[in-house]
Amino acid sequence: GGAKVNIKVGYLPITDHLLMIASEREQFKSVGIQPVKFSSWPEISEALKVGAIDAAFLLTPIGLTLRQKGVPVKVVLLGHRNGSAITVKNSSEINRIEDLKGKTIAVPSPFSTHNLLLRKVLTERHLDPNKDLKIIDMAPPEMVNALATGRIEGYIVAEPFGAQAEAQKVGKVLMLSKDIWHDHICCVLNVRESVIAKYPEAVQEMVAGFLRTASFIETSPVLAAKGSTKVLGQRPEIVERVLTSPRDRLSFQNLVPNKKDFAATQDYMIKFGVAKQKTDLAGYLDDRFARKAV
Amino acid sequence: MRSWLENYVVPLLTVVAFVLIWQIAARRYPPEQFPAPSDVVLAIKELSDNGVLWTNIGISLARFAAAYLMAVVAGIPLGLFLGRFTRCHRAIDPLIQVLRPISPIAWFPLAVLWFGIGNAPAVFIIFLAAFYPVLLTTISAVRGVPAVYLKVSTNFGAGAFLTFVRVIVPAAFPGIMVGLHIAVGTGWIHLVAGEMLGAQSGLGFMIVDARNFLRTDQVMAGMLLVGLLGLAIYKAMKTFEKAIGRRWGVAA
Amino acid sequence: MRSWLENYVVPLLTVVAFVLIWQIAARRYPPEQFPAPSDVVLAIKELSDNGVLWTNIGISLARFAAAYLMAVVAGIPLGLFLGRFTRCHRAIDPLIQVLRPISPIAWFPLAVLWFGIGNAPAVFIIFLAAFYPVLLTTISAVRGVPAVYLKVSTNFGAGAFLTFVRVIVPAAFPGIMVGLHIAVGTGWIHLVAGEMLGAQSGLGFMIVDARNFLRTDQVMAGMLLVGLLGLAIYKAMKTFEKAIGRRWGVAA
Amino acid sequence: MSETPVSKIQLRDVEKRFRSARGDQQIALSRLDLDIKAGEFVCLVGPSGCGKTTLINLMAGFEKPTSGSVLIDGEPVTAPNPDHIMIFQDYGLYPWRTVLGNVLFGLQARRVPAAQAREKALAALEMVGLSQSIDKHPHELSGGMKQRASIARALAVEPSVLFMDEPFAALDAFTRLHLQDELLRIWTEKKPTVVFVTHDLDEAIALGQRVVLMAPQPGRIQKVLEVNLPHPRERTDQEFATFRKRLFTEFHLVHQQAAAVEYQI
Amino acid sequence: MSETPVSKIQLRDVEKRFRSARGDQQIALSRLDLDIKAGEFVCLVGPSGCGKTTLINLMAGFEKPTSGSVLIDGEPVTAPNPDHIMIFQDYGLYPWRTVLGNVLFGLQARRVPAAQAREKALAALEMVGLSQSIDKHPHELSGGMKQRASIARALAVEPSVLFMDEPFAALDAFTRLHLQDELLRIWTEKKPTVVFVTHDLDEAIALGQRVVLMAPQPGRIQKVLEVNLPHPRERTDQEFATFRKRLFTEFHLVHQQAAAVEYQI
Ligand SMILES: Nc1ncnc2c1ncn2[C@@H]1O[C@H](COP(=O)(O)OP(=O)(O)OP(=O)(O)O)[C@@H](O)[C@H]1O
Ligand SMILES: Nc1ncnc2c1ncn2[C@@H]1O[C@H](COP(=O)(O)OP(=O)(O)OP(=O)(O)O)[C@@H](O)[C@H]1O
Ligand SMILES: [Mg+2]
Ligand SMILES: [Mg+2]
Repeated sequence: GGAKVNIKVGYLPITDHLLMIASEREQFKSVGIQPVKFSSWPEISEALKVGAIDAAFLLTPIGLTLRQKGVPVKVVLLGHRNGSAITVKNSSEINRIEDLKGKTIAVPSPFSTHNLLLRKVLTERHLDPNKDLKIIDMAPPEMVNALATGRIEGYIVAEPFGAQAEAQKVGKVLMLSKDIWHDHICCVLNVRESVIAKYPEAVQEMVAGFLRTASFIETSPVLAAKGSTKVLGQRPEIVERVLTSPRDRLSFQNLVPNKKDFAATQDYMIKFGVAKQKTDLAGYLDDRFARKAV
Repeated sequence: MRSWLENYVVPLLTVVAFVLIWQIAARRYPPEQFPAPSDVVLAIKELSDNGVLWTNIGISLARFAAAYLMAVVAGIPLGLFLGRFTRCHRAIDPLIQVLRPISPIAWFPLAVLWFGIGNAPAVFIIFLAAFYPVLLTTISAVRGVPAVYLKVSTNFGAGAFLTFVRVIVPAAFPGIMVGLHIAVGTGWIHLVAGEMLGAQSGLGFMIVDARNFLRTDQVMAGMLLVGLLGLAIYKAMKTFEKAIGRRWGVAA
Repeated sequence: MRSWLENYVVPLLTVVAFVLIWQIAARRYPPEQFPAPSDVVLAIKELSDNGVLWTNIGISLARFAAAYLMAVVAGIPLGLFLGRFTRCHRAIDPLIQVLRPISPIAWFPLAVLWFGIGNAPAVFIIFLAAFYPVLLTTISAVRGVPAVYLKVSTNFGAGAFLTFVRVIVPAAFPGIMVGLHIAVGTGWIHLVAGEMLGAQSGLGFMIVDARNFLRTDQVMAGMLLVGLLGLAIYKAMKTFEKAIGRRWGVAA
Repeated sequence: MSETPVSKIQLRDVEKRFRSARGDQQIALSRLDLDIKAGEFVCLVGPSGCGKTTLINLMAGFEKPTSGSVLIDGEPVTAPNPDHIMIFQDYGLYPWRTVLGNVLFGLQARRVPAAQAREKALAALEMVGLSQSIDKHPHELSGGMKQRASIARALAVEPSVLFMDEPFAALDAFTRLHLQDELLRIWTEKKPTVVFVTHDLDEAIALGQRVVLMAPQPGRIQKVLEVNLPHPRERTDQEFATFRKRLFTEFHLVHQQAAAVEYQI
Repeated sequence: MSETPVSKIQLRDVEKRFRSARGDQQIALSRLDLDIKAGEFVCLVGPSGCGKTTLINLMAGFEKPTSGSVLIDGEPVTAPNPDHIMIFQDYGLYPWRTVLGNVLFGLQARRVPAAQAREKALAALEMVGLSQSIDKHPHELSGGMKQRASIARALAVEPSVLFMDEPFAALDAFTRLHLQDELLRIWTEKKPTVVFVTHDLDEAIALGQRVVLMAPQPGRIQKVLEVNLPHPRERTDQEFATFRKRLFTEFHLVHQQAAAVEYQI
């Protein structure tokens, strides 16, 4: 093999996509990972859809929808597990999920895992997500300010936006997503089928690298947080907090894609009206790279 | 007969040709990426059947109207004032000049901070976009009032108030109209941007939402509607402007 | 002496007053929400020390220049053509009219489809914003060429080519300059929007990035720089325009 | 105090300098004296740039002299005055008002009660022959009718002085003759003091009791010609031709001076 | 074929109608005959709207007659021709070219070689007395100098006919007199056929070998006056005054008709 295969991987600067630090620390032989930072889910999914990038960390429901619309992508790896939090305003008014009744809560997108998580926990606590409170879409960067100025009473979104609110003392974590749905999947690595078909070795090496980085993060969260500045740009203390308090707030274990997790996500999508039909998971999931690398 | 052909038939043919080319070009892409006109029409129908479309159009128009009105209500008096009192204008001109080139989009974070979510920040963004053209053309319209009008007014002993209300304002009016006209354009162009800001309705939200759902056909339907409505508003404005111009003897 | 006071000292005082008010107003908010001018200055210093700032400014200016140049290179010849051949203009006018009010932001999905990510779509968005003013003012400048210029040219037996190159183009030039000037404004305003599109650099990216990190101080630093640079470009353009005007005898 | 009959308008040693854009001073009018009697019709003529507009602006109060004094009715002129109305070449009509509205403007400015104002305005419009067009807007009028409207607006406030700065210069020769006759008729009837700037020699002789010939650089009075013919004057008369010849000859002189200046530019 | 000397310009039964915006036809010129000899200086005068511009445009080829024929040198006029140059009231100078560049334009259009063109242009500018200002742009010139430049541009291509549509109307009286004299000097030297539209009676008599008086509605020729005075004419002469009187009297008639029309509006 002569030249390296260059794979453009889209991501958002959120701690969920911490695996992207692999592009900095891993030494790849046959593949070059080019990180492409986006600032919103529609933009990153459009870019993957039209082939402007080769791979992307996407929220599971978005990936499923893309696939269902015939976009030739496959999941080769999970990005992480857990990692989100319901953050509410810093007052004694809201202490339990039940207190959310009548409040306005923001989610990043109807297609987000967070939307599903919120609705799941609400239904479990016998609140009607459509009637008992107002769920609105909002760009994550605006959420902290919106919370601080009292425009919303809470939000559920990927980190570091929960931790940011905590750090600024405008919000507190009401519930971590791991307590809503233990070890839930969230962002997954979608790769275009053409890339998989043409450069399986490159994909293999990339997945292996990501998995090595995953264990590194698990074993040395403080170092990982320090090394994340270039890719994520967040303050290392915030990233560290997300990784360590508590330890499984954001987890990078068990990242081989499996049908069970996706099927459960699909069930919630149908249940909460985000999808009308199911995507064929057999065609969508491609776990051979991850299993080989593990 | 001939002008009828040139004014209606040929433009119609061009539009038809454009749609055909689009339809053919769209074949090269899957409809999720680049929908054909037929897909877009179906998307409009779907949205319209949902009832979503009409609500959103109504809301967008209302927001636009509110923002535009505010821009007019704030811009014209301030412009009249600054146009009349050149020193005040010179004093605050640097501020205006620095704030103006800042994209309304760059104001997003502050818009959320000050106005929260929903209608207010969307209206603020559109307002910002419409405000400067109104302000600046009003200033220059006032400064462009022919000196002879003011001389006549002073000569006949009209006081400052009468001169302002009865001479400067009407004399600047055609110029102000041009500004109002430009402001329609810039304001409308920022509708989509404004409605991306946590708004839960409106054409801009509809486009954002369709993007979230990866419905490119609906995105383009939204774009088309934004274009058509913008054109309609623009034409209405132009007609109004012409009527004023005729009345004022400027266009006649 | 007095005009020196009015032209420099008073405006400076206004700016100082504005900064003071801002500083005081900012006390009511935590700096993460609404940073004070001092925070913004520190943010600029931080960005500049990183070296990030200068690279981003350079990239933004280069993108802007490229997009603007393309708008000029596409808009002027097309405008000259459509201005000269009224029938062609009337034929495609409806298309222009519908496409124009569509926000460059609404073009995002198609921009990604056609141009991918990085420089090209950003340039495309800025191009779109700058293109219409150039096109439309060129058309109207050509149509506004005084009939007497053309009569003289025909009278002396000048052919179509000579008339076009030596009469219509220079006669339309001052009008076109106005369009170029407007296009600087609208193009620059869409810089931020354009650079939100998967671009990995530039002032727009810097603002978006800072937003993601909740660095409101950097966001405002970016806004301020966008404003100041926009003002600088605008002034440069104005100077150029005035020089042309003097040369042409229009402003003299 | 003095026993001699005081002039309506009195200019003594009037000088007017302008500072040009480049900063150097330019003498637009240099130490000029002129007396105009009440009810007199005086024409100012002279080549372009000789200071006619500057002079009439000084009298009307739109400009202040750099030195010297400008008195009307013995009072120094400090500002424009509704008793001294200026009529401009480009009419100065308000395009958003009808003819009647334009004429009413001057009366409204003086707070004349509405009914009375209307009466006065209609009378003035009658006088200039515009009764048929009171509801038209200026852009619906020919140039001649516009200038009539502007004259009516002035007449309505019954000024004692009318200043006219090349009022007919933009009109074609036919309309111009017509309006000259109208103006004379009105002047004979109302006897205001009229100061009339023109560069048309025939117009000056047809109208003025005195023709003040000015010369440029610096702006000054070259010659004052008394035209003691009764009004209305027959433009093709022998006597008219005599005055014409005298003025032409004078003018030729001034003209050559002016032309010499033009070529220096 | 015919033995009679053929006129330079021949109008036969010329009619020109315009369709107004409201769609009704308007007769701008009605069945008009006129013959102009080679080298003749003819002035057209008449009230506004009598069709002077329409008539000169027909001869210059800018308009086509609705019926009838317009011949120059026996050929029907179908388009503007560089041998017949029109001079406009607003000069039609190109502001982006210097005076010399403007004069060169006509020669460039005819593909005259550069060196020769420059020579001709300089000669033409010399003739109108603009040799000092060849590198100035039009906005640096006075009105009179602009019109001189435009005349030089015409002269440079040595046309056999000069059409002039109120060329001096925008100039002040002094400059106007000066340019009239210049034009006569050039005409005497070059002897082009000149058709000169004016509404200044004195100008017409000072210049024209014949004065064609037109009347409006429909546009037609009312009277043709032969002014058989030698050039240059002394404007204050007795003989001049005689022609002046005749023309004024005729005009008064036409003028009154025109005025009657104005009031009908
Ligand atoms: N506001 C001004 N600032 C500087 N110079 C001025 C100003 N107004 C007039 N001048 C100069 O004063 C001189 C007299 O000008 P003025 O307008 O009075 O001449 P005029 O006789 O009315 O000429 P015209 O016949 O062209 O109207 C000119 O040289 C002119 O350039
Ligand atoms: N292009 C046109 N379309 C319609 N009507 C026209 C057009 N050109 C001229 N006319 C009409 O033809 C008549 C003669 O016009 P023309 O311009 O020849 O008059 P003129 O004698 O040159 O007047 P002036 O002294 O005002 O220049 C007028 O009634 C005018 O309204
Ligand atoms: Mg003057
Ligand atoms: Mg004419």
